[in-house]
Amino acid sequence: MSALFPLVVEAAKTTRRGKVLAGPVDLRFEAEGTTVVIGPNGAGKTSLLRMLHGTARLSGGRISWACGTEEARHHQAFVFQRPIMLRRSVEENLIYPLRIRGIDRAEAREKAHQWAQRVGLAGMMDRAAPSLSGGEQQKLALARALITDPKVVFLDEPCASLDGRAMREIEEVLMTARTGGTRLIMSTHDMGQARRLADDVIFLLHGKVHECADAANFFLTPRTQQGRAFLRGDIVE
Amino acid sequence: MSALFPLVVEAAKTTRRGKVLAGPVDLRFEAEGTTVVIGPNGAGKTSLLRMLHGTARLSGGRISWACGTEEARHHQAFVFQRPIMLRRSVEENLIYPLRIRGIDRAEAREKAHQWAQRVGLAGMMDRAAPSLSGGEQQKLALARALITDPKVVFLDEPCASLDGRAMREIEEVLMTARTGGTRLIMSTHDMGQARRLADDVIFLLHGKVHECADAANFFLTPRTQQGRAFLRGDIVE
Amino acid sequence: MKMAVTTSFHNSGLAEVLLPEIAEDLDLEVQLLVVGTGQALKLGQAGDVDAILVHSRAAEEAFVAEGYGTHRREIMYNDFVVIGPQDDPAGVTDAASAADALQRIAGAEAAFVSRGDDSGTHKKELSLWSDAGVAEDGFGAWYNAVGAGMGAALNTASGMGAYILSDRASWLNFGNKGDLGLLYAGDPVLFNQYAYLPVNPDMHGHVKNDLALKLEEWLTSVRAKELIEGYTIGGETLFVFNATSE
Amino acid sequence: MVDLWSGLSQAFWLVVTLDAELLEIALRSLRVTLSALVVACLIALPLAGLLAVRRFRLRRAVIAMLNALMGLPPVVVGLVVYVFLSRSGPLGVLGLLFTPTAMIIAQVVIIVPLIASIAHQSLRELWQEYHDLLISMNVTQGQKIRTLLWDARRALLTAALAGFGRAIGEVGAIMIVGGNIDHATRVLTTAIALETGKGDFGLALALGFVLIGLAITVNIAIHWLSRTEREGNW
Amino acid sequence: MVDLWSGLSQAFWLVVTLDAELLEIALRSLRVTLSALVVACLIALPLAGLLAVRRFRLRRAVIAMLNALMGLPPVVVGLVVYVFLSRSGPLGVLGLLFTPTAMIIAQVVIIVPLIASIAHQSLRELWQEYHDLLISMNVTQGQKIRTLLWDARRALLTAALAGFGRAIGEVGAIMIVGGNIDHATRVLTTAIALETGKGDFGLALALGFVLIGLAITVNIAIHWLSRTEREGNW
Ligand SMILES: Nc1ncnc2c1ncn2[C@@H]1O[C@H](COP(=O)(O)OP(=O)(O)OP(=O)(O)O)[C@@H](O)[C@H]1O
Ligand SMILES: Nc1ncnc2c1ncn2[C@@H]1O[C@H](COP(=O)(O)OP(=O)(O)OP(=O)(O)O)[C@@H](O)[C@H]1O
Ligand SMILES: [Mg+2]
Ligand SMILES: [Mg+2]
Repeated sequence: MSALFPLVVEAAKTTRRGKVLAGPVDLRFEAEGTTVVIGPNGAGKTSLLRMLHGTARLSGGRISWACGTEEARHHQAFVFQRPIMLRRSVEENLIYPLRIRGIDRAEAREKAHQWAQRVGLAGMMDRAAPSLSGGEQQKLALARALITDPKVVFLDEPCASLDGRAMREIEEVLMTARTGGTRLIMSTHDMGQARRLADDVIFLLHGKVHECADAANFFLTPRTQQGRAFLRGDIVE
Repeated sequence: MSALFPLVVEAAKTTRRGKVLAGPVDLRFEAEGTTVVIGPNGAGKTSLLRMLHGTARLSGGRISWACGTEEARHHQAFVFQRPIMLRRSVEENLIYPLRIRGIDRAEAREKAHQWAQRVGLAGMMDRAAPSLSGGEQQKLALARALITDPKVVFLDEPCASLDGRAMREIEEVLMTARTGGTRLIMSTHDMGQARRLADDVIFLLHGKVHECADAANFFLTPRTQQGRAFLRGDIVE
Repeated sequence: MKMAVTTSFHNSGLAEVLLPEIAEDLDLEVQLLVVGTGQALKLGQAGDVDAILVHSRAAEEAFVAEGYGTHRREIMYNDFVVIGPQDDPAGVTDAASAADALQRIAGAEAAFVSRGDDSGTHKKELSLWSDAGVAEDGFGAWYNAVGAGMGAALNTASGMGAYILSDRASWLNFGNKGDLGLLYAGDPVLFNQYAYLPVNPDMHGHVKNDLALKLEEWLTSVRAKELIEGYTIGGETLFVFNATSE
Repeated sequence: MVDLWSGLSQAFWLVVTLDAELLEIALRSLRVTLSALVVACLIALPLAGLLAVRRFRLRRAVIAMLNALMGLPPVVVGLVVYVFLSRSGPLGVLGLLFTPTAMIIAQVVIIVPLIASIAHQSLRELWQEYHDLLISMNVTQGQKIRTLLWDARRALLTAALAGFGRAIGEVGAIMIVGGNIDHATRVLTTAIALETGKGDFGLALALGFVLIGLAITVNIAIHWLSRTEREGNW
Repeated sequence: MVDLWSGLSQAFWLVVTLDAELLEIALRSLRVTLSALVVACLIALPLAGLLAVRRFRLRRAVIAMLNALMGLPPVVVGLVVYVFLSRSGPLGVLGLLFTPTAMIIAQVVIIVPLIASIAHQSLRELWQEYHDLLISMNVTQGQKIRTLLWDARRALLTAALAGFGRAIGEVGAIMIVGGNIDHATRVLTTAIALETGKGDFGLALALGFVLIGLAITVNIAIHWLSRTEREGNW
């Protein structure tokens, strides 16, 4: 396997019916670390992540992975802001991405059980996924994304409806993955979480990258006035 | 109009395919204030709120409003954990509950514009609601719930995907409503928010009311060991 | 007024000649319901039409006897012909009579298509078989009762390369797609009498009996005789007018 | 194959010369079918909405029944309608037999279950999405149904078009109750059956192609109309 | 009305005495229709999946066309199939004309557009839900289609049942290509048409009621079977 990184984004943008959802952005991602995307509601966080991942059509610019798009797509996963549940049991949901990759059923079930344990869904393997509670669905979506050992994981507010303990546990899972070499790119509204996890920060505003900095620096001394206002929870213009 | 409160809940429970989702619970709600329901994922917060509201079928016990169920249902609103958008424009979504109540279109549009302003959606009246960003959908759902001036509003994690400023603004809107006499019953995973808004707290565990206390008391000195563990973000058994 | 006619009459194309003339002479719009003989009688019984024009003597007489029709008036006849594949494996061309022709077909077990729909033609065919001494249960796999109208049955026969009994008009109108040929005709038992039956106004007060009688008068008139006997397809006369003036 | 080419060329000439008789029966076909479609939709769509929204004891049975009735054999429908409308039947006095009205009635009976079944299918999906919201808003049954019908209108189009297709191509029932009377109740399908009966496959096919062309035109027109008012991606 | 009662009582007696001839044609009806249904589903369901999943230039045109073809007049289908299968037609050597196989072919042609249209309708809804997830998982087209078909299987049932209904009640096409030959290609609907032509409305209705009974039985059986494996509320 050749290296995916660096991921180079040049003037990429995505539009919908003429409206720019995100971009144009120029970015460069290296192989290691966790990037946290922050910004007010409607800033374009979801759109940016989807564009990087390839589920939103690029309407300008270029996104190039070191190894070519096709191979890169194989090693990515995405956790959506609103969990998408297959209309199947929890177990079938976990197994699905493995089966797609041709892993046999026994091995897939084995792995599914491990992951269910890890995110705290062990007792609900036979439940219909769409009937899970909000938080449970988020955990399931996360486990389903990580189960294939992707090299890059995009997470769109993965802990929005998790309780304190679940959030801590999931953060640990993410930290472990990161240590294991998985590149994380996530958005969140929880500045505490951003501080805990981020290696670097992208601050989005009106679809554009307003500030892109080392996490330590950004949280201590945001360069722009808008960055400071956002961290204070003030009006961002 | 006769008074809705007190709302008396006696041994009420709701089940699904034999599994108890919440209950049996005994509770009493008075006319004023904000009750915050907290508890780990899957504790039954959503189920409890839905049961009180009447969208989850009662499979035992009684829920009695002072004025009778039919009238009470008219004065309630619910903000779902996962916003449900009508497949219409933002404006049509806001107008809908008013039109249902027989208010004429001109007046309804007037009100819709006021509320869009208040939650920060003024520029998107003609957008298709299902295409809004996660946070925008939550704001819309909230405005749509409050637009009919309900006497009681149930809110299921209404600020889960809101940015810092939006959360502050929405909390202000809720505070105003509360001051105006609207009874709020909400669930949240954000203990900061719970502290800011709650007059009293219901701590749920495994579908049952584990602790029900005055907010100030609960956050300072939870009576039970599980309450303390939950606030610390520890394992709750 | 509404008149139920059999498919074979309508398929002959004669209706298209007569109806405009009727409209002109009598200022009468005749609406044709093209159905099977059985269904035509049924419509008459129910009073849904004012008159019927069919060709199945026994059924007609029963219809009058039961009081559904006021009377039965013979108008004209045409004849049935035996159609079959040009190469004629059963040798029907040389048959001495209709019965003989059928016997040859049965003997050769050559494929035969029957209307099988209880229509006038079908009833005629069955009676011919019994004249020929071939019992109905003697039919083997070569006998195909198709339960369809004349044109469709001819098509089936053409598709299967089978023999079939047809009225001459339908056969001529069919225009022989495929390699069928007219192999036998002329036996007087093959004559096919059409009769006109007005529906009884005593049974159904709303039927337009007056119009039905007016039409009957026209159908039996000299004018009708000219038109009917003047109607040809490919130079062949199809119908012989044989109405007796009362 | 000869028939096919002859059919195509005859169809072509019939259409380009705007054959008067063809025009008459084609228009009658359209009129009868569109009337039947309107009536059927007025019955079937609210029924589908009711079935989606309301839980009553026999609900599943009614749905299974509707599904089964999609298979109502047209000839049987024709016979039953005939029996009712016939002079000797209970509605005989209305004198509707062998009129376009009778044909409309038969078509309505045939397509109501079809439209209701397919519509119910789409409404059920939408109802699962809206369920909690509408219940929570304390909306009346009628309002629920209207909301569902309105928001699912594009999906309901498929249901209506399926009904239209079934009705315009149907022959068994309208032959019996209409009688295929020239200049009165002859429509495209009965004319086709008549020509087929005569064995004139070429003309029958020509009429058939005209009929198919008509159906396609109506479909494309409706698709096009419904696209112009398209806004979101639902 | 007399016909109606006579039909009902004849139907009753035919069924309780297990009339041999009735049994024969009823079984043939079922066999032909079920075969056609299986073949049609094998064609229509993947097609519907493809239309839901794949964006290609003519997609909307194909969908409009499928909708229009729901209205394919059976008689025309019958004629076209006849022309192809007839001795002088391109497939004449196969000798399929006037056999049950020919009837199956005609029915398949008639119900494929119907099943595909209705199935596409449900799959489109599901695809909107799954779209992002499946694209994100980098799933192949084939896997997408299989996932959709599997997870929408209950909704697809309506599509299949609509097809079954249309096929079992259809008469125009199979009359032409099957020929309604006794003991070979006579099925319930053609028998009904025959009895109607004979004017024996009572027997025709009796057969019709048997046919409706059959359709209802199949529907209820399928509903019941599909309910036993029911788990969630989708
Ligand atoms: N239809 C159902 N069938 C079976 N179990 C269900 C169903 N719906 C919910 N549950 C279960 O009931 C429990 C309570 O669910 P509920 O949605 O009330 O939790 P919650 O406290 O709101 O959780 P969260 O914080 O994750 O939203 C959960 O364990 C959930 O999996
Ligand atoms: N299909 C669409 N058509 C038009 N506008 C859209 C569409 N989808 C999203 N948008 C708009 O694009 C902007 C960016 O949306 P996006 O979902 O990326 O925001 P976000 O930063 O993720 O917000 P949130 O924090 O609320 O999730 C929003 O204003 C949204 O309303
Ligand atoms: Mg977002
Ligand atoms: Mg919840």
